[in-house]
Amino acid sequence: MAMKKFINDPANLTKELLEGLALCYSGRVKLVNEKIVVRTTPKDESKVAIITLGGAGHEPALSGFVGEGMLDASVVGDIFAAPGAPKVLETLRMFKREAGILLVTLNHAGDRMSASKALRDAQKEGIKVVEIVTHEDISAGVDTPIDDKRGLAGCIPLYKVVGAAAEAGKSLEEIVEIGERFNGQMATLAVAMTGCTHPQNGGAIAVLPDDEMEIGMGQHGEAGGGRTKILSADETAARMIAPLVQATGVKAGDTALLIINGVGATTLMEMLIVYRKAAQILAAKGVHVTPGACGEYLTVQEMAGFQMILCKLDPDHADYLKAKARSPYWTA
Amino acid sequence: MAMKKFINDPANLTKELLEGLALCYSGRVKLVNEKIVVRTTPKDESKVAIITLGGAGHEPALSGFVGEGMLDASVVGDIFAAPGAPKVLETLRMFKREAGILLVTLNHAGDRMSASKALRDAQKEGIKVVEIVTHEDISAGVDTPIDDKRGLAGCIPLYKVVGAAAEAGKSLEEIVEIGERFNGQMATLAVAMTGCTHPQNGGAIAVLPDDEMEIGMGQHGEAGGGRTKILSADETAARMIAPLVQATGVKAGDTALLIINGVGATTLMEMLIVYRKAAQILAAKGVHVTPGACGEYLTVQEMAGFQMILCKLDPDHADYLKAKARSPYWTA
Amino acid sequence: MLTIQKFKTMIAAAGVDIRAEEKSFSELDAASGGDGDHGTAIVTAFNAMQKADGAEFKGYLKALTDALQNEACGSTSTLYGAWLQGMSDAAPEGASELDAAALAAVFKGGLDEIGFTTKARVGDKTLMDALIPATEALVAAQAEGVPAMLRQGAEAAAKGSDATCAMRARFGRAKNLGERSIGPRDAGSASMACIFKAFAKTVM
Amino acid sequence: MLTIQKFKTMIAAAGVDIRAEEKSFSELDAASGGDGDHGTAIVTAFNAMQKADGAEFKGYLKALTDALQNEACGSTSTLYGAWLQGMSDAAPEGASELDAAALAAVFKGGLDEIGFTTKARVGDKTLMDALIPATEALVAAQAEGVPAMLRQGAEAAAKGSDATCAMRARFGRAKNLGERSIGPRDAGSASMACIFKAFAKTVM
Ligand SMILES: Nc1ncnc2c1ncn2[C@@H]1O[C@H](COP(=O)(O)OP(=O)(O)O)[C@@H](O)[C@H]1O
Ligand SMILES: Nc1ncnc2c1ncn2[C@@H]1O[C@H](COP(=O)(O)OP(=O)(O)O)[C@@H](O)[C@H]1O
Ligand SMILES: [Mg+2]
Ligand SMILES: [Mg+2]
Ligand SMILES: [Mg+2]
Ligand SMILES: [Mg+2]
Repeated sequence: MAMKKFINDPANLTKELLEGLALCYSGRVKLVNEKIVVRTTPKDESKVAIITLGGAGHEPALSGFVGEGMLDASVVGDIFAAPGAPKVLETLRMFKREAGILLVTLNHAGDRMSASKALRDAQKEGIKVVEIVTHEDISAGVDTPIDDKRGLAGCIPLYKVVGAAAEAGKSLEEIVEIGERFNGQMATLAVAMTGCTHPQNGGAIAVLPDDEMEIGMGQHGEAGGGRTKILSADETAARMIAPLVQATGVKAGDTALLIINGVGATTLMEMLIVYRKAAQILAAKGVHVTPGACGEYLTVQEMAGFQMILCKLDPDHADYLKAKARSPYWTA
Repeated sequence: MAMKKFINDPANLTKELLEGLALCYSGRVKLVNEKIVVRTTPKDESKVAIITLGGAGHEPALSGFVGEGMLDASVVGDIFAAPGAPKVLETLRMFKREAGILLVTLNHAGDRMSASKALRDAQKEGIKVVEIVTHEDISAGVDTPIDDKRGLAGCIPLYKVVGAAAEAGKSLEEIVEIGERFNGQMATLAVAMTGCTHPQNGGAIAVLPDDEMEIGMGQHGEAGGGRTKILSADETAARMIAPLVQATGVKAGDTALLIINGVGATTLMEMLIVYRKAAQILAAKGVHVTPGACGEYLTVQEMAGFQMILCKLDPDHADYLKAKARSPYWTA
Repeated sequence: MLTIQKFKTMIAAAGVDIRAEEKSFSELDAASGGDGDHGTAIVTAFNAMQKADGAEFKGYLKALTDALQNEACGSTSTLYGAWLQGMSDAAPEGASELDAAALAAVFKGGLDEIGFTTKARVGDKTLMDALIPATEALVAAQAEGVPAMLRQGAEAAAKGSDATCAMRARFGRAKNLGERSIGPRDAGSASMACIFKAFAKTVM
Repeated sequence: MLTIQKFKTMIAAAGVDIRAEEKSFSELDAASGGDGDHGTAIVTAFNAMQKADGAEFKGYLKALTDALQNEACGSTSTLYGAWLQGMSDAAPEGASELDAAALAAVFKGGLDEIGFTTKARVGDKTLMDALIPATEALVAAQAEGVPAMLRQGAEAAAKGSDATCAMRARFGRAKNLGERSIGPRDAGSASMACIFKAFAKTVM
C-alpha cells in the first residue's frame, strides 16, 4: 500500500521541505548550505544570536520560527534525526560575534550529543556560546530528574522570549538568566489519540487501540505511560492542566500563558474546546491567563493529539512575549 | 467505537469552540450573541464593515480571520451548516452604518439561501449592504457557470484584500470593485487523500480507497470527480497548477500569490514540498511569485489533503495583501 | 377536518420516525457526495420545532418557522423554514381547524414559498422531488377528504424520492459529483417522504 | 594480520547485511517506544560510509567518520561517528595492515570515544549492550588471532543484544516508556550485533 502522503523520493524530504519554506516565506527566511535556515534580513551583529537545532518532520518546528524577534538560525537534521555536530559547529561559526550566541537544545539524546560536541569544539575556537536545554515534559512525573525530561514544544515560547530579549539588546548573560527563568517555569504534557506514519520508511509509529488515548506521549511517538480509554475534551483538559499547574507552581494572582499545540490530525476545533476548559480551570483558580495560542507549532506527522503548554510568566516574560516577531509561523 | 476526537457533548461543539477562540485570542476577538464573532476593538464606524457567514467545523475558518485588517464579524452556523438568515440579519443590523457593509458569501447552497434572505430583509430596512459571492473552485471545469462553482479557501486572501481596503478608508463601491476584481482572478483546486469523521454524528465522509486520492474534492467531502492512484507531490503539484494557471490567466511578467491550504491531516512538511514544486513551475513560466502561505486555514476536520489557491495580483491587491492584519490566524 | 391538535400530533409523529432513521439519512447524504449530516440536520430541525406551540394554525406554523430559523442551522432548516413560513402565510387567520380546501391551500402556500428559496425542481435530486409531487397529489385529492389527501401525498412523496436514485444531482453539496451522484437516493427527499408517511399514518 | 582491503570488505559486508534487515530494525525501534526509524538511520549511515575511501587504516577510518558526520543525521550517526573517530585516533600512523594487538587497540579506542559521547553502559538497553561486551571479548581473544577475535566479538555482541530484551530503557527515545520498554530487543544493539556478525563472517 502506498503511503498516503504527498511526497517525492523519501530521501529528499528534508531538502525539499526546506526549499519550499524558503520559497513560500522568501521575505522572512532563506536556506544556506542545504540544512541551515536563517533570516532573509540578518539581525545586527551587535546583538546576541539565537540558534536552535533539531530533526525535521515536526513542521513548522523548528525552522518555522526563524525570523525577526525569534531565531536567527535553525540547524536541521533529517526526519526525526538530529543534525550532526559538524553542521551545528558550522552554524555557530557563521554567527560568531562578540555579543555571543545562545544555543537552545531540546532534551533528546541525538540533539544533546550533537550540541555538546559542537559546543566543545566552538568554545575551543573562541566562539562565545552558551546553551539552554529545554526539558519541560512532565510525563515522567513532575519530580523526574531534569536529564530524564524531554524537551517538547515549550521551546517555542522560549524562542519568543529570548528572541525578544536579544532584539532588545540584552547581553548574553542577561538572556541566559531570562531564558532559564522562563525554562524553569514552564511545563508541557502531551496526549495522543492515534499513531502516525514515518514518512521515510512508511512504518507505523505509536499505534494505539481504537478506544484508547495516551497521556504523556513524546513527540516522536515515544510512549509516555498514560494509556486510558478515550476521555471527553473537558476531562482530558482537567487531567492535563492539574499536573501542569503543580509543575509550574502557578497560583491565584499569577499570570500564565497557555498554549495548545496540535501535533497533526487533531482539529483546531478540538484544540479550542480543550483550551476553553483549561483556561476556565485556571481562571477559576484566580490565575490571569494572557492571550495564548491554539494551533500546530510542533507536529508529529499526522498523529492525532496535542501538547498542552503552561508557562508561569514574570512581568518581563509577558513583555517579551508581546514584542514584535515576524517568523513564518509565529508573529506578534 | 468512540470517535477519536477531543470533544464533549456533540451538540455543543460550535458553542464551545467559539468560546475557546474568544478566550485564547481575547485581545483580538470576542463572541456576541452565541454565534457572532467580532473584533475586541471595533473598527471605526466611518469605515466599511466586512462580514462573512458559514458553518463551523472548518477551523480556523471563518471566525479565525476576524480582526484588524480583515473581517469585522463572522456569523457562524453549526458544523458544516450555514447560519440561519435571522442570525445574518441580526449581524447586519449590528454593523449598520453609512459607509455600508460588504457581505462575503461562499458559494454553497445553504450559505447562499441564508445570505439572500438576510440581504433582502436588510435592504428593506435601509441597511446599506452589498454581497460578494466567492466561487473560485475549478474542479467542475474552468468554464463551468459561476453558480455551479463552489467557494473554497480563496475567501481568505479575499478577506485580506477587502479588509485592508476598508481599513484604508475606501468606499463600499470601491471595495466591491477591488474585491470582485480579485475574486475574478483567483482559482482554487482541492485534493483529498483520506476522508474524515463528522464530529457530531461520528459518520465517515468521503471515504477513499487505500491507494487513491481525489483531485477536486470539496470542503465538506463533496466529491469532485478526479479520482486517481496516489501521485507524487511533484506530479500532484504539476497536475493542479496547470488548470489554475489557465483559470487565472497568469502569465510571464505577472505577479501571483500561491497558497497551500491544508485541510486537516496532511502535514505541513507535505504542503511545503508541494508549494516548492508549484512555485518552481510558476517561476519557470516567468511569473513573479510573491511571498505566500502554507498552513491550515480552512480545514475539513481531519481529512488529509489540501487546497491550492492561485491569485493573479494587480498592484493594488499586492499592496492590500501586505497591509497590517491582526486576526487570530492571519497576520501581516 | 384537520384540527390543530391532530396537526401537532402529525408533526410529533414525523419527529419520531425521523429520529428513528437519523443514521440512514446521514449515510445517504455521505453516499451521494454530501457531507454526511442530513440525519443530524433534520433531527436538529425537529428538536427545534418541538419547542414551538400555538392554539391555531397560522400562529403554530409561524412558531415552527421561528423555532427552526432561530435555533437550527443549515440548508435543511432554511428550506423547512421557508416551507413552514409559506404554510403559515396561507393559513386562514385564527383557524384551529382546516377543511380539505384550506389544508390544500396551506400546503400549496408552503410549496410556493420554498420555491422562492430554491430553484431546484423535479429532476434535480433534492427534497423537491418528494415535496412537489406530494403537494400536487394532496391538492388534487381535495375532494376525497383530508385522510385521502395525506395518503396520496405520502405515496407521491415516496415515489418521488425513489425516482431520485436515477437522477444526477444539480443542487446542494452533491452537484459536483456529476455522473457519480447517480445511484444513491437523495437524502433530503428520503426524509421528506418519511415525514409525509408519518402524516398519513397519523390521520388514518 | 588484517589488511585494509579486508577491512573494507568487512564494512561492505556489514552494509549488505544491515540493508537486508532495515525493516526489522525500524520495527524494533517502534516496538520499544522509539520513532521507528533505526533501520532508516543505520542504512543512511552505511550509505554515507560507502563514499569513504583510504589506503591505510587511520585515513580510511577518519574518512568514514567524516562521511557519517557530514552526510548523515541522528543519534546513530553521531554514535557511530564517535566510534570510528576513536578507532582512527587509535590506529597506528600509516598502517595498511593491523596485527591482533593493533586491531584490539583500534577497537578499544573506538569504545573509549563512544563512551565519551554517551553515558549509556551495559544494562541501559542501547547499542552499548552489544558494543561493550563485543569489544571486551575481542580484546581478550588477542592471543588467538584476528579471526578468533572477530568471532568472539560477534558472539558477545549477539549475547549482549539478546540481553537487552529483558532490560528497561534508560537512554534514547524509549526511556520514558518505563516498564513497558521491557520485552522487545533494543534496535541499536541488534544492528550492532549484525555488524559484528558480518565482520566475523568476512574474515572466517
Ligand atoms: N439548493 C437546494 N435546493 C433544494 N434542496 C436542497 C438544496 N441543497 C440541498 N438540498 C437538500 O438538502 C439535502 C441535504 O441536506 P443537509 O445535509 O441537511 O444540508 P447540507 O447540504 O447543508 O449539509 C439534500 O439531500 C437535498 O435534498
Ligand atoms: N543516548 C544514547 N546512548 C547510546 N545509545 C543510544 C542513545 N540513544 C539512542 N541510542 C541507540 O540508538 C538506537 C536508536 O537509534 P535511531 O533510531 O537511529 O536514533 P533516534 O533515537 O535518533 O531515532 C537505540 O535503539 C539505542 O540503541
Ligand atoms: Mg529518529
Ligand atoms: Mg451540512
Ligand atoms: Mg449534508
Ligand atoms: Mg529512532
